[in-house]
Amino acid sequence: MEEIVKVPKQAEKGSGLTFWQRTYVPEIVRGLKLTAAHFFGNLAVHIFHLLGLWTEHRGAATVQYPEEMRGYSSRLRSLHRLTKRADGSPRCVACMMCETICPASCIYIVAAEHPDPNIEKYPESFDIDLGKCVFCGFCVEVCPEDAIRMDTHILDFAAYSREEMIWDIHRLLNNEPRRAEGIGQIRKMK
Amino acid sequence: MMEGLAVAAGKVAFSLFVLLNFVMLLTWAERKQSALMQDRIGANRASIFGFTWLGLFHPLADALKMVSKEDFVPAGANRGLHAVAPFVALFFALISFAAIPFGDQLWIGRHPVNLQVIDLNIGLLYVFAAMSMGVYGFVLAGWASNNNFSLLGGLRAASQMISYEITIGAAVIGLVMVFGTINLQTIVHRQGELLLGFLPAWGVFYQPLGFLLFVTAAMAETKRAPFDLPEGESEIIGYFLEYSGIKFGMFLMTDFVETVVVAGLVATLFFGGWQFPYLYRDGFHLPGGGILVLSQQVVCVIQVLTFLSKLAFFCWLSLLVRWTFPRFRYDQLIRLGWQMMLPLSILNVVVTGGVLLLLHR
Amino acid sequence: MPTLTIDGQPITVSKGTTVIQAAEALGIYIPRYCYHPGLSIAGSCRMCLVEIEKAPRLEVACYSQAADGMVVHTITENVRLARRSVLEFLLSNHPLDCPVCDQSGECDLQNYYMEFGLYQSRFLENKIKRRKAYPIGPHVMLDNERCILCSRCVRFCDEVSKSHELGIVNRGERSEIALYEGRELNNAYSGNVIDICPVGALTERDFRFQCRVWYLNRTASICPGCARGCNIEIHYNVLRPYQSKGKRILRIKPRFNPAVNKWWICDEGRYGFRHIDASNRLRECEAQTADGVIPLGMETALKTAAAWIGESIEQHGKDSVGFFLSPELSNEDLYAILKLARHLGISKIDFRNPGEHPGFEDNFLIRGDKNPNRRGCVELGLYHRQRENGGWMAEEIKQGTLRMLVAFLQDLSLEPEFKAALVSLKRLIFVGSNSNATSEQAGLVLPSATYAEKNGSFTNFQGRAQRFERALVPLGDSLPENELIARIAAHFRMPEQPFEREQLLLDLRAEFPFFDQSTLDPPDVELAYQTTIAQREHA
Amino acid sequence: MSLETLSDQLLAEISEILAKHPQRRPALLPILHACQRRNGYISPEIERAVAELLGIPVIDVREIITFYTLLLPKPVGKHHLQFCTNLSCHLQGAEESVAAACRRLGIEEGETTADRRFTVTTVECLGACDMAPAMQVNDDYYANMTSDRVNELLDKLS
Repeated sequence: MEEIVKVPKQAEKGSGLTFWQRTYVPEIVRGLKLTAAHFFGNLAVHIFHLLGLWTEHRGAATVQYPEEMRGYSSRLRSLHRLTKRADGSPRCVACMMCETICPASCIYIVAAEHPDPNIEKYPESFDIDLGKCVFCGFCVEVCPEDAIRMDTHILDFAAYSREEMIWDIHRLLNNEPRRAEGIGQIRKMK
Repeated sequence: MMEGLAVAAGKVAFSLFVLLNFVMLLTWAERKQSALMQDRIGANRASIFGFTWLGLFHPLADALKMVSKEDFVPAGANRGLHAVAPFVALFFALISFAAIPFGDQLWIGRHPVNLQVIDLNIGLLYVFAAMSMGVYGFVLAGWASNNNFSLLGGLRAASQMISYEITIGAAVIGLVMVFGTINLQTIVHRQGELLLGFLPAWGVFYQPLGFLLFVTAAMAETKRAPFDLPEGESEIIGYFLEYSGIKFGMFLMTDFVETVVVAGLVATLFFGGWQFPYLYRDGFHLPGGGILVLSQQVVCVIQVLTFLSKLAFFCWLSLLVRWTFPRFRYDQLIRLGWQMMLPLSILNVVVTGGVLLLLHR
Repeated sequence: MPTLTIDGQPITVSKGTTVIQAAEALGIYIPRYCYHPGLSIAGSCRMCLVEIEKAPRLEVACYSQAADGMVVHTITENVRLARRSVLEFLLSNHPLDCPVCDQSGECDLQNYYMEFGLYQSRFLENKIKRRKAYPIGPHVMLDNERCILCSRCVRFCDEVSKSHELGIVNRGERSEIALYEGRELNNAYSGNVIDICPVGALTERDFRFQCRVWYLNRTASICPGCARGCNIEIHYNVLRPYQSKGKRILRIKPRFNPAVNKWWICDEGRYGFRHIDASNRLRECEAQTADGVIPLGMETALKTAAAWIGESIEQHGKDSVGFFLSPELSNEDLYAILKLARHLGISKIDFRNPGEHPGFEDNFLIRGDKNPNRRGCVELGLYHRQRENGGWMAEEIKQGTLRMLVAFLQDLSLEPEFKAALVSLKRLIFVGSNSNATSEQAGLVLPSATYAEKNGSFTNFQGRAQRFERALVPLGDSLPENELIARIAAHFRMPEQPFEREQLLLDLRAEFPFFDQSTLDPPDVELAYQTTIAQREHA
Repeated sequence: MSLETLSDQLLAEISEILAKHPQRRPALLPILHACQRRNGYISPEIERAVAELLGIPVIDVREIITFYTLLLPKPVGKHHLQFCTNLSCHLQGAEESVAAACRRLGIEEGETTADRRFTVTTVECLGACDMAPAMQVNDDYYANMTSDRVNELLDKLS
């Protein structure tokens, strides 16, 4: 059974337009009607909001960041954090896998000897240059210790200088994840 | 003599006050209106002591920003013309508003004051002349910037002006033939009459085609979307590419001033200017026969408010059009001007002339 | 002379050759842990199992002798299965702590597991815990958990260093490498056990956590530690300076050369690279003035040096200038100096003679003569045995006939007669890489590059001239000696061309036929054993 | 660390063993057995003396001693109780008898009592699966050991 599908070959100039459409005027009026309807509709909603009525209906699709934020997907790659062991020390063993895989070369680790021979190695310093980071998430994928994650949902980490964009181990360890309830749900921030 | 000067200064001040405030509000309205049309909220961040007032402080913030920004002149630019160009553009846009009447005569004591900055019997020609002078500012800006893209923008502005100026003139000829004058105040007076006993004798009823042609061409004259080819700030970039700070702001203002002027012109020519239906110098005369007597001053205030309301409405319409339709392609723009609108406007003149000839016989 | 077929390729080998060696000769690499060409055969790891036709089961390639008509298949389904199983057993008690293991990247457990391994572990039982990461000698760290008991290190200590420190104690799954109480692995060649350990059980204390091995660059070089001239590889890290705290060279590995050092190198040579990044490196030219020592630009310094030499020759004759050379200079450096001396007519050239005080020597690799290029000096005709230790120079300085000295590398004040003489010397130019007592006394100091920072060759005591390649950019302003000489020579209207490296070598060989006969081969003919494995793995 | 550690009788025995062996290294095991017989265990001093005597590295001697469980590097009590805990004995409840012995003597497995009379160790197969659970006290075998029989045995020995 062959299904016949009409494939439009090419938009032809003026094809299939009626006379009135070709004069443009009624179509222009239709367009204006549509936008004007949105205008007055939203105007009414906003006036109701000013009067404290019908507030559960949002008058605009806009999210008023940073007063409001959407919940992000749990798979979103956001600011890095280093996870901790039960005693608060970093889980990282300075194996350099993330530094090696990093396509932006933005991770700088210096390893040192740990007093506990069962841990052996720990990161003396662990810096991420967020100005260089491309947020590919390879470091998270490659980590054998689950020591680095990108699940903080923090996206606002801008700084005024390049130096401030380099996050050291203390900042990375103390990044508390910030989570919203549901994906796409808007909530007020306080 | 002194009284006359004071009165003239008052009228100029009032007219500028109205015009510039409209401009300021338009920058706000453009954002807010487009936001509402697109289910957004629009600018609402500028605040003074925590009050945002629906974003009404944004024009202030813009002005501050523009004044304080670096005034950059590119290397190799003609510094003098580069500086003069925005003034030329803005000046002619501002003075073209002078001939538009915003009310009937107001009696202060025994002195009648014509509510119009300059009462010219060639008012319409004056407005057209002043508006078309503005294009020199744009062409100068494009040329003086020493930038090929600016120059192209300036040239687009010039050719667009030429294409639509003729249609504007030709579209109004029909109206002039109907009213028999080009004095704007007289045209407004003539529109105070009634057609068929109940319909205000507004130009739009005499000249519906002329109205359409005029509105379209006038929008092209203001260089706003869908006719914003000389500017096209985000993609094709225009004559003010090399402008920054308050000079750039002046070009922006010119746009809005022209919007207001065109709105005033449309109101004056086709919608009875300051005329409120059934309102005469002594009060309302309803078609059924009811009479409401009002003092001359009250009537005057109503007239001025009527004019301002019409002005506001046509500004709103202009914004609505600007945020509804996409930009023309350049060949479409020129073809529309020369092949559609000009022949139509000439046809309009011929038909009007024929009808008038028939009626007068 | 048995002829056998390995993977379809016939080969004839001498009697007594093992299958693994025959395969190697064909360029077929058979995985192995316990087999090492420099050690006796243990046959304990069972990794080199191959299929031999008509044999009832798989055989170990390292122990099976080649026989006539033998047909060997090194890679069949059975072999793969066997290797996978061997690896599964070897890893049953391995801690899998690759993230913290310095061996990862050059570990044969990793490499072979990637090729043959059973990726999904079936091991549910608890692993045996052993002692981890403890030093067993000045250079070596032992981790018993990672050990696969291939016994290479034990055999090395028994057969090569003959010091018998290591043994395998206990039985079965409790077996582990151990030292006798109170002993430590401190023989003069202890570092080699790190190289031959196929896993991360023996790691280098000095290199520990300095850098991951895949960040290292490698350059073939020659050890300057003694007259043996062991072939080495310099492993350095310049792209990630923050990791090794500014140190550029991180370790030295031996490079296989059957005629000189085989697979081995002594610990002194292995750790003899500290002066290259030491704090006393001379980084810029210095001049002694009335206001103390001031830094000079290279151009000014060379101009001054040339002016001093020129003035001295002009005012006091050619014999008022002397060159005091060092047998640590390369053949090229020496020849460049010789050319300049001839041009200027300077004949007073001598060396310090440490041959008088020979250092520690053994009958394996370490030579008593701690200079890498004495033989080169002799062959160039610069070294005159009758003039003992340059003492005559000290004498002439005292008498005032020798007014100016250009000293290379050596600390003259170590010699008692020079120490006294230097005071009366009018002008002293010191050319060297590290500061010492002489450089502090010198009126002008020109910084020179170390062997890792230049190209050149050393002639070892056997008479082999061996080339070394530049690994690093010279530190600071320093330059190789032959370049310094060439630029001084330019001030005496000598053209630059004869000092260019290739021309210098051509001239050298033309003038001294000795160097034509000796082996001035490019150094990368053969690579160290470990590197060979790594390269084959990745080929 | 010298030959003086070895008693004269021991030395005589060693030279007898050496006479039987043309090479020295193979004589190591019989010599160590002789030392253990005379001394009860092989102390580090003896270890070193034997190495010196045979001219082999001391670590080689250590390898041998740690490899063979019958060679004891530490002193044991007068009665060395060796419980088999290999498969057959384990299935028959060898662990219980070990526990009983330890409880009775107040020591852990592998330890010696304070009065140096008893040592409890677990060993691998004694080759007496037919009489599992089996145990060996010094050179004698005991069959079918339950906790009661262990107690009986200990009563008898003490």
